[in-house]
Amino acid sequence: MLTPTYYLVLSALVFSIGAVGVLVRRNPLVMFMCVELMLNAVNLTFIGLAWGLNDIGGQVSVFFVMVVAAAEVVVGLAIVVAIMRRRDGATADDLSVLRG
Amino acid sequence: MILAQAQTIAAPSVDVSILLPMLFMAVGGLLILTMTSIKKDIPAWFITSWAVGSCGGAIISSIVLWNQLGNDGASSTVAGAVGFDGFSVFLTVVIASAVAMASLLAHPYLEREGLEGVELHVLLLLSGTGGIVMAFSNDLIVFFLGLETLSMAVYVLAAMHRRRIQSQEAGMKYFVLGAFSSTFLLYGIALIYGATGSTNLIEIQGFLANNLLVEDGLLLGGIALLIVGLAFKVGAAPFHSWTPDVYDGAPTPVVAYMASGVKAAGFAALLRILSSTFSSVVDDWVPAIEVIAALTLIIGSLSAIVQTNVKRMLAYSSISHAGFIMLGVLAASDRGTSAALFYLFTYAFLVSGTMAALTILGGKGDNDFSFESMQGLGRRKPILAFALMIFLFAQAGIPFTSGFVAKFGVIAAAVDSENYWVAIVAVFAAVVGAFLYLKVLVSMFLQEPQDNARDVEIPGSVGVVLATAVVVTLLFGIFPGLLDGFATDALVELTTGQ
Amino acid sequence: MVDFVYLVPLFPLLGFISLMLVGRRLGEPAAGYLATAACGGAFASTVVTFFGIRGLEEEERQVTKTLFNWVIAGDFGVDVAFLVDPLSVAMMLFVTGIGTLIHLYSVGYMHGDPNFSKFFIYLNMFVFSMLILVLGDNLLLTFLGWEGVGACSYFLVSFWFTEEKNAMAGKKAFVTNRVGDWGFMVATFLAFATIGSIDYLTINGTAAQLSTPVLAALILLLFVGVMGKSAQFPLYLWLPDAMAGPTPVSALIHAATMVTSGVYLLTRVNGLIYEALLHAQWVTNIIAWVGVGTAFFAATIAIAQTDIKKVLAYSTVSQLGYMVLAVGSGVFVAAIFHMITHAFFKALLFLGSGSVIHGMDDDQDMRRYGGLRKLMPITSATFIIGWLAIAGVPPFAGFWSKDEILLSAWDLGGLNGKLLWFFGLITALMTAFYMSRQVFMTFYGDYRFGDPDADEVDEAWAAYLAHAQDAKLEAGTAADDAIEAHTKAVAALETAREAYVDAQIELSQAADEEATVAAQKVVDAKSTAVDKAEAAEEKAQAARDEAGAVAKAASQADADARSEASRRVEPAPGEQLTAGAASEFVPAAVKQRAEHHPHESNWQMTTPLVVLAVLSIFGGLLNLPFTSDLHFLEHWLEPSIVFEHKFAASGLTKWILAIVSIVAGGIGIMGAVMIYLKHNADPKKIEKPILLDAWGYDRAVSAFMGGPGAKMFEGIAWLDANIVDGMVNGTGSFVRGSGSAVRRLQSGLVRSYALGITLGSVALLAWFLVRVAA
Amino acid sequence: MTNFLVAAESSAELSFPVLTSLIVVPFLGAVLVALVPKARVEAHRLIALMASVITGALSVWVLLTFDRTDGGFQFRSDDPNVWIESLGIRWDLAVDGISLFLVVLTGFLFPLAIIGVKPEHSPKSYFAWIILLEAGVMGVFMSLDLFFFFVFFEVVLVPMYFLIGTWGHGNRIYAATKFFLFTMFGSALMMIGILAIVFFHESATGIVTFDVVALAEGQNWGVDAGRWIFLSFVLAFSVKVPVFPVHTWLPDAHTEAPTAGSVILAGVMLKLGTYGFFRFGLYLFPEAATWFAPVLMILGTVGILYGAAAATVQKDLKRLVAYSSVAHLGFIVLGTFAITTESLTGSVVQMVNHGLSTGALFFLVGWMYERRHTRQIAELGGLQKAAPVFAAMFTLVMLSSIGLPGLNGFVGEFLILLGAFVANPWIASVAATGVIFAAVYLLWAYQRVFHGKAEGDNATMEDLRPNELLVLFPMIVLIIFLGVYPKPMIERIEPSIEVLVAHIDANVDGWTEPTADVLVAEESHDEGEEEEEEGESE
Repeated sequence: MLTPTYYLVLSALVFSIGAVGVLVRRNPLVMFMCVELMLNAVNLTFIGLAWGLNDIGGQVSVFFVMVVAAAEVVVGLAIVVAIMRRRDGATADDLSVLRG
Repeated sequence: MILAQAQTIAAPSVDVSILLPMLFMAVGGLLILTMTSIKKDIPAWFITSWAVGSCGGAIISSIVLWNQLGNDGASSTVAGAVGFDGFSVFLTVVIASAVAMASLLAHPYLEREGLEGVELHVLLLLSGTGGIVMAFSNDLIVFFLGLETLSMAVYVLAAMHRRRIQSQEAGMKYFVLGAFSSTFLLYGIALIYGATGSTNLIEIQGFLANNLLVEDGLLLGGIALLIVGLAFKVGAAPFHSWTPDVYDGAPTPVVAYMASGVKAAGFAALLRILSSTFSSVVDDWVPAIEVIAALTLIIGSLSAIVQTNVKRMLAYSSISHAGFIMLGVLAASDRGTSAALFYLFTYAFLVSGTMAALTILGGKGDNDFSFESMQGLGRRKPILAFALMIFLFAQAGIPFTSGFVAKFGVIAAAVDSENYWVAIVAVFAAVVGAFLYLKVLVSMFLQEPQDNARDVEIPGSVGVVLATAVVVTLLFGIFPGLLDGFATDALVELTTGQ
Repeated sequence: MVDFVYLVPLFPLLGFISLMLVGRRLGEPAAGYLATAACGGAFASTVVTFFGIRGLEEEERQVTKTLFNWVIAGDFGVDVAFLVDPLSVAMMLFVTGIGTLIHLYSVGYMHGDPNFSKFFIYLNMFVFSMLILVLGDNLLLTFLGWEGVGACSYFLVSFWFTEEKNAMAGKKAFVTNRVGDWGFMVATFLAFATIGSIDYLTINGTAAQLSTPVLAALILLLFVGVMGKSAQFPLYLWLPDAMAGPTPVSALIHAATMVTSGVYLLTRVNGLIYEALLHAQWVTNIIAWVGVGTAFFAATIAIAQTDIKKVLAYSTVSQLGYMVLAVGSGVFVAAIFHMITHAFFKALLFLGSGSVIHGMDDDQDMRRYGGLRKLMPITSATFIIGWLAIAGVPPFAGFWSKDEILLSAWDLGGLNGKLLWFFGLITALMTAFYMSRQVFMTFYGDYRFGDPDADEVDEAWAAYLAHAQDAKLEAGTAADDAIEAHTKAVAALETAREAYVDAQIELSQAADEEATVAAQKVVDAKSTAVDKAEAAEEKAQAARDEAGAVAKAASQADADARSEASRRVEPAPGEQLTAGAASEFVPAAVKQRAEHHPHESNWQMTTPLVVLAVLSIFGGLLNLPFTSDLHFLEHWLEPSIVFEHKFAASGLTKWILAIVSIVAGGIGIMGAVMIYLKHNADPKKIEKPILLDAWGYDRAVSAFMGGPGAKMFEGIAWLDANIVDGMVNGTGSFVRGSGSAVRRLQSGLVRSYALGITLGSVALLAWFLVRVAA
Repeated sequence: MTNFLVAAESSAELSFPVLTSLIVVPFLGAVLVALVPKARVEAHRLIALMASVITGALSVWVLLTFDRTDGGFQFRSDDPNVWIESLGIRWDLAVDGISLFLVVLTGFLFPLAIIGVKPEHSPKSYFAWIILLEAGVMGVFMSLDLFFFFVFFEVVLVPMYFLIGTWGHGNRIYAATKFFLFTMFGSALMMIGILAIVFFHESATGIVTFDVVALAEGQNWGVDAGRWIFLSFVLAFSVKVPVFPVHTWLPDAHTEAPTAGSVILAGVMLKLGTYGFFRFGLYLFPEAATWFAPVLMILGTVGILYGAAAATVQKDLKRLVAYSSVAHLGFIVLGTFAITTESLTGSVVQMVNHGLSTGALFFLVGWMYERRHTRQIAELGGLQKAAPVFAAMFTLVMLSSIGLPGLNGFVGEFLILLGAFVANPWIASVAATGVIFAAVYLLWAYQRVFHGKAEGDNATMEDLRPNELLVLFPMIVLIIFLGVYPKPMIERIEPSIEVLVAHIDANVDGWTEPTADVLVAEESHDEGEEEEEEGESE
């Protein structure tokens, strides 16, 4: 029988994969995608828990999260574009003028 | 159960008067954006005045609300999602003031840097709206929305200076890390939801008060992840690493807002969620916050002393300030909350004042923040130097400035709650911090000006910020009772009903 | 009339203040007379007070006069109050009396000094402090005077401060005394802590109730103070150096009054010492032995001194030792008796020496004196009286008092008493010897001030030999030059002759008349040249011979000088030192000295001498030993002294002891006569360098202070700058270093920041999971 | 919620808030100086002088109206103005016998410092800082509210920091920074200590108050906590005093400070620490203070000897005087923790006396530096010839510093050692050797500087000027007066000391004040003596 626990474990795994992705990838776009993955893992958690709790609130939350994720992508891409205009093919690691 | 709810679902009642401050900000921002897209040649002074006026509206409505609060007591609206209490109103004033001051600073800045346009002001207003939403939020999801509104505007603000690669790098870093940490925060919300069955703070508090959790793994994990997200927002160690880079790279007026407004909003959430809502599990989260506070204080102070760039140094010092405010959080008491509020209020003004001075001193290109450039300022620009001295004294916690009372208050709160060792770390961090500010003072007053020292002018709007900040800093430093009364009354009250 | 005691210190105080305000304007000599009058006023008031006390019943003769509360805190309270009793009055009498005389003397002595009035400011201040010391009814007020006189001594010793030596001596006096003052202060604390009061009447009254350790500690701590002030071994060091001050200062402060205040203090607390004599005799034995040891030790040193004042200084140390011996023997009357007579004759001797020094234009070296008896009749006559008094010749004052001390020592009984007596006796012998030596060297024999001393003779000889050698070398060079000149002249003659011969040949070969005439002219010219060359050669030869002779003579002279030098013999004892052949070469200073005109001093200086001489003759009358009725001093002091001392020795013993001491004095004088008057022996056999060097003790202490002592202080300063402060600066560096370390974590790479966030999250989760488990 | 206007109203009920005005007058003076344009050079000095003279006059008025029979706090408002309500912080000023003379000393020294020395440059900010400093110092001595005490204790660092840093010599920035950070470091923990006792008090009584009287009477903290908290106070005060081994800021600060700075630093600022030991050490923590007393007595004694030893080998005259302060302050610490009426009284007396004599010494050394541009002892010599009045003044002040009886320095030192001897004879005996060392280093320095032959510029050094004599004259008068007749001072101090000792006695179990044994002369002995006398006279 499926319990919320399975969903929780799955979403935790997905979340971790996303997190590792952010840490290991240098391409900003891929990093954004990983963040999206993490957000979706959270969505999965919400749904799983809402299901377990038999409560609609969690499921509603997911919609808010999806909107936020969309907005985030817009902002992120805008910044990437602004940077790409000034230097070509920048990876996350190239941005290290500011340090120390 | 779901069905039952669905059947009886009703539009929640909305008390618009309570939402007035955030409406002033949001609508003000959107209106001016619309206006400029219709009529291209709206003068810059009008835009700035509009932005400041919107903030003024928010502040005035807050004052009205405060009096209303005195008569009617705290309440909540929008189905309990928005909490109306002294706490939220007080922070609204802080955030709105921060936005207003940042706007005033931005006015000459944009002109000098050739970045004319309405965007910065609009984004500031929207970000401020998000902050106010956070302050008012009585629901984790509402809080999350406020946070994202606030953050996304700030990501863009940080990258606002088109001709400075540092600015874009700052925006990029802030965005990546901000989005990353938001996921943790959200995950935490989800877990708390799972543990308590609600995202509403009133219900969560009620749930925790009425139930003894046998299995509290979900709740504690949720709190842990929530702390990650919030600690990131306020720039607490070890989640602080974005702060120096972003403060360094972002346009100086924006830094003023980040250090005052964003920080205030972040602490609003910490105080409301941790100190109030989760006060029943203090034994679990207080040690964690203690360690975070101590680390923040230590890392902030230590890194700051080896900086050669004043702006970057102040970024680190703002980390250490976050550590101090944390003391108010971890006290998890009314005294702690009001001390933290006092701190946030006075800090908003003095950091804006400091950044106002840096806005002027940075020169065209927003680049020149070396200690050498400050040399002999006391002789070259005595008034500016005097104002900056007051702010630095306040940051150092010298008596008869607001900064001292603020530090005293949070440390008192920590001692009151018997968190002695963090308090000890804090006072030593204050000593190390004092050294930082002395370093700047030495440059300004005790060293001769360099030959090629730039001549600087104080634009009117910056002058207004400087003067306001000096007055606030000294007034509440010498007569702290004036503000203290408000801060003591501005407590979190998680109440249902109108 | 006892109330007149208030006037006693008031006079010098007023003198001090008015001189301070207008002294410079008064100038010389008015300022001096004003000061003298102030001191005289004090003396007159003292006399009135004396009669006042005398008028009282004996048991009422201890009167406390309170001026005001001084220091009152908690249980502690002391007043500025005077204890007027026979002891303090006796002391006051001779302090003000001798003080007045010395003030008068100083008017003459300080004549012409640019800081004339300042000198009298200090002098009056000294008298005031000394009177406070004497009058104080408690340890603290005495301490006020005690330190006050120390400060005045400091000012006066370094009065001529531009000389480094004088400044050093002043400082040494003050600092050494401070060591003693430590003892005084701690004794005061101890008295308060154990008795609850520090006034003398209470201390003496409760002495019997004190436990022995406290009693011993109290006495010995006070005695440490006494060692400083009364110049006892090992703290006597400052006194000989203090002679750097003007001579009246030496007479007043460093002979008659201040240095005796230690003995006075011990007499003031005689109740304590009496208890110690009864129950802890080891304590008084320590005092007695330090006293006699100092007396003996200083006497040995005095024998070899050449400075007239140094002799007197060591003599003072030695005599103070006697007084301390008397105290240690419990015979306070003897101590006070000797204190008074000593004040008379030692002040006289110092003032006399001052007169001599004045007459000798500030030369203090006795070896250059001699025969002054004829040139300074009053000075020498009075000085001789002083000498007889100190040498213990009856019936002069010193004999009686010294004899009483020796008797007291003997009277202690046992081996201890006899040893003390024996050392005292030997000291008396040495005293007679060195004082006679001084008198003979100064006033007898021939005038020596124009003669070179041994060093100067050596110098003269060295100069003489150098001169002869120079002359020889110079003459040799001249002779060589003459020989060379002659050789050249011979060669020139030769050349001239050859030229003449050539010219004649030329003439003989002349072809025609014209040529002949020309050749003839050449021949004539050459002939003249030959004549000239011949004359030159002759001259050169004569010069050569002459130079040769001179060189020979010079060489001879040098050889003679050397042989003279090698034949130089040490002059026989007493024989005049001369440079003999080298007399032309004695240093110019000697010739300058020879032009001195030693002269008698003016009346301001001689009057005190005469008065003191009279007192030195008749001072013994104060306490003649023959019958109890003649013990005037003893009876007078009875109310102040807790118990009456009765000599255990029989009358016969007393007579024998007296005769023995007369004999000892006689031997001492005779020895000096043999050596210094008759020149029957070489004084060098007695004046050993080690004695001149004061057994090297002073030097050793200085070496320690300048060496390891200074090193230690420097070590502490080093410690402070490097270790203690190093820790402070180290903390700073540590903080900065950690800052740099933390800073390195801020790599600028966004992914490393993300890693930080992740690690932080993991740590937080871990903590909360621990809480879950808990 | 209170506000400022309300506060002003309630203070109007008082006849005249003289203590408040002691702080406000110099503060307003500083503001006024800051407002006067830079060009009006003389005006700054005049305003500063006026403000400090008025303050001095007010302090003398306090002295004259002080009730000498009352050992409690005087001039205290019954209803102090509330400053921060949530923390119960009140503007609560008072003086008692312990603080009275420190207040007067402050009021006395500042005008002299302003008359005595002119700044080398930037007179405006100089005078503003210097009288601001006066306001701060006054605040420390009079605050009964721990918060305000701490506030003033900290705030005085700022003016002094600028005085040293801007008008100092040589290594001034290092010295100023070291002074600032060291002192701040020291007092950091005290802040926690203050808060801790306040909240201990709150949890016992439910009242949040920083009122030192209420806290001290309550003693609402455990023995262990009290000891720890006491240590935090001790650290703060030890740095300020300074007590060995946290004294190393002092030689640097003193040496580099401008003359007026040194005078005030030595004269009054070091007393902030020793005063703190009294009011916030002994009074607030009687149990802990008695428990730690032996350690602090030893530290005081070490300070005496160590300071003296270090002073002896200094080559810089000013540094030498600075180290002598370490030694002198060691006496005060010793006296404070001997905890006898005598030693405590002596300590207060010594605080004032040290302020006078070391203040005067720093004046003289400063003027010497002004004339000769060197403080190196080796470069000075024979100055007495050219400047006899200077030398005479120096001598007198030096003798006072050495502790010559009859001058002020002796009274305090004597009472301290006397009281300490009753408490612990061994420590006191060792400490008493300090009087030897004081003579060694000061006389040696004097000899090298003033005695001997004058060469070069030393032969032509200018003697004291009239304004300098004007400054020295009152100091000299006090030096002599307090040495000869200290009673007026002691009788005002002592009642408060007795109250303090009684307070300690009441609050520490098993502690009684060490007192001297009192013996009474036996009559029998005297009778015996009389009999003997009678026997003789017959």
